[in-house]
Parts: sequence; structure tokens; C-alpha cells
Amino acid sequence: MGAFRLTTEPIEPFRLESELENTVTGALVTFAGRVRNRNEGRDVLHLFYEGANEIASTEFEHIETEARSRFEIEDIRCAHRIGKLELGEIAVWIGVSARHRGAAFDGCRYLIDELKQRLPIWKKEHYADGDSGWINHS
Amino acid sequence: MGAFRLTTEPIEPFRLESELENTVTGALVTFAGRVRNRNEGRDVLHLFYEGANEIASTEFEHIETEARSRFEIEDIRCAHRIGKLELGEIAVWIGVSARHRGAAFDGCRYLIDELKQRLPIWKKEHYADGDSGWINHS
Amino acid sequence: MQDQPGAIVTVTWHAMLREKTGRAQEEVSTRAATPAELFLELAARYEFSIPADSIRFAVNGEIVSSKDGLQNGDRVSFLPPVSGG
Amino acid sequence: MQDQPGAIVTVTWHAMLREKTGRAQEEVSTRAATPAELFLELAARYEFSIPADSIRFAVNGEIVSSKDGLQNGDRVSFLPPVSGG
Repeated sequence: MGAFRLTTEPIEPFRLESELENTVTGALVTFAGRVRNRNEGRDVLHLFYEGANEIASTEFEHIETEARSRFEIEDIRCAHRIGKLELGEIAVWIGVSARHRGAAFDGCRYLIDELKQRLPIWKKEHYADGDSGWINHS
Repeated sequence: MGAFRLTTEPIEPFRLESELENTVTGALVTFAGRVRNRNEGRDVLHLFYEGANEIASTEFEHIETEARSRFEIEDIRCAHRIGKLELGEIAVWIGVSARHRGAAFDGCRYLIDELKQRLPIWKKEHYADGDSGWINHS
Repeated sequence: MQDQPGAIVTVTWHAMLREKTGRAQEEVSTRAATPAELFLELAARYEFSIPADSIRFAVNGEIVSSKDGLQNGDRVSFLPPVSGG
Repeated sequence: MQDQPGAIVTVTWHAMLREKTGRAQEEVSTRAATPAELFLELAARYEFSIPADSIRFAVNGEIVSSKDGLQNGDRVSFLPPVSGG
């Protein structure tokens, strides 16, 4: 099993984090992105995420390889939720362990930045006014 | 109760993290620093941390104020363990929530960097060869 | 291009393109030489309004250049601008 | 400085300084005008080898400048180089 998974089940940070705690590595940096109640001034009721699983997994492997070549990373876990998400739920979680904190911070930041730009995952927001729409990061 | 605590009890990230999840803020970045089995080529058996509680709390408040003025941070939690620590145990934990991930990453990094430089906390390492010594970051 | 033999590829639609086409997957017979050419062909058929240069392409599970070749039996995905994370 | 009245302050020792002095806390009667002066006085008494300019000072629970004044009844901490985190 790779470091990345798309999942329809709620993301459990503590379970993923425990997978990174098997080695004594010094530093662990985690990022969790949760569903916000407002986006660009509109009240969000809930979200729907769609993902292309096989392509996302392959692309994440490329991102992981890049991160490992740039930073002295020990281990990585990443999960992205798909399906319907309520406010406050975790949409994406990344954990990076490293011997030193600089690599853990930089690696985690690199992974989330690249993930948002590159992974084939799409968000549709449903608003309080009944409207809905696909979101475009770029 | 402030955002900072020195504790002789094992640090429970999930409990601290749940204190940051009450508000819907989008991004959460956490840092955990754990006891490594080696430092500067020597085998570490265990550690002892000593802290000056009142001074550390006051100084952390200053660091927190600085971080909040620099970055758009929503909330902060930080715990530092004191007393005897075994390999792999968490020595320090920091969690920062923010509306946007940049502030959460930058804020968390600022807090750990300043904490290491400024808080009156001292580490004594006990080595496999029976030796021990106080560590000096600077 | 007219000399190329036709290929049958499986196209997967995602997100707004899936909603626009009303289907998740279809088999397409095409003489397009590249994913980009195939997209233009299908964009005309479905009357997409999305700019073609905002689309990325995946073939057989991997993101590829718009100029990569298409083979008979390929699985092709058209990836509109993403918004994960 | 000779004209200053003496003060009684409570000194707390930490880490390597606590081990060197063999005590966590003591009351000190001093004519030192600043934490830095007080440290030099005590460093001579205890024969510290640690460089004085590596020490930070806290008075009444807050880190202060080495040139801050000392008052009767102050609680003074000498902070050797730290290694938290």
C-alpha cells in the first residue's frame, strides 16, 4: 500500500499518524484541511468531492518522489476524502516525519501545495441559497 | 488557561488537537518533536527535561503575540513535557489553526523556532555509555 | 491524420465534464492522434464551453502530455481544472 | 554602587547551575544593582565556568534585560543556554 489513499470514509488523523510513529524520527508535521462554512463570501452547506483514483495515486507518487529528492523526509501519509462532506470534516490530511523539523515542515508544505495544483480531485460546493458549483483553484 | 502548558504527563496530541477543532477554520498544522535515539553520534537511552514554568508561560505569551501579529492565526495550543522521557515520546507539541494554510504553516514554524531559542527549558541526555550531559542549542 | 487507422478508446468523464456529457464513461471510435485532438473532437460534439487549454490528459492511469500518441484500447481521461485539498 | 542599600532577593537555580550550586533556591543578600551584577557576584562564589554572557535573566517570572534594576524581595532566575523542543 502506498502513502496515498482516496477514501469515502471519514479521515482518522490519529490512525494515519500512528503509521508514522513506528520509527523514531524526531519531527512530525501534519496538515489537515477541513470544510469551511464560507467560501468567497457565500455560505456553504456541504461539499461533494470527486476523484480519479488511479490517476491521483500515480500523480501522488510523482509528487512524493519529488518531495523526497528535495527534503530529507523519513515517511509520508496522505488521505483525501471523496463523496459528500459536511462542514468541519477533514477533506485532506498529510503527515510527514523526518529527522529534522525543517524537512518535515518543507516536505508537508510541498505535498499540499502540489497536491492542490495537480491531483485530479474536484470540489463541488452546495450553498445555502440552493445554488451549487464546481470550484476551480487556478 | 493559556495556549501553553508544561507537563510531567505524556502529551496527548489528539486531546490538544480536539481543542483546536471547535471552530471551523479550514487549516490545521501540527508539529510533534519526539525523543530521538541518537544525537550527534551518541546513543541516547533517555532524556530529562527541566523547565521554569512561570517564566516559560510568560515568554510563550510573548511569542504567541508575535506570531499572531505576523500571521493570520485562529488558535494555538502548545505543550512541552518535563521530567524523564523515553525514546519516541513526544517532548513538544504545537498545533496552529488558521483560515488559510500559509498562516497555519508559518505560524507553527515560527512558534517552534522561537520556542527552541527562548523558552527556559533544558534537556539532559543520558547515553548508553553511562555518560550524561546538558544540551545547548546555541 | 486522415491516413491513420481508427482507434477505439475508453473515455472517462469527470466532474463538470461528467455532468455536461451525462455519462461517466464511454467507448469512442476516433482517428485522433493525440488526447488533445480527441478532446477537441468530443468538445465539438458535446458543445463544451470550457477552454480546451485548461484540460489535462491522462492515458491508462497516468497524466500525459497533450501531444502523446493514442493507441487502440487506451483508457483516456480528460481532467478539467482541479480543486482538491 | 557602594552607596546602594543592600537587597534580599530569592535566587532560583536551573539545570547545570542547579547541579553546580547543589540547590534549587536560596535567599541572597546583595548590593548588586542589576541581575548581571548579581550573577557575577554569585559566579565568583560558586566558581562557575559558564560564560556570563551566555546567561539570560528573569525577574519575578519574566525575562528581563541584564541592566534592569534589582529590588528588595525580587525573585531572580539565571537562565543558562536553553535546549527545549
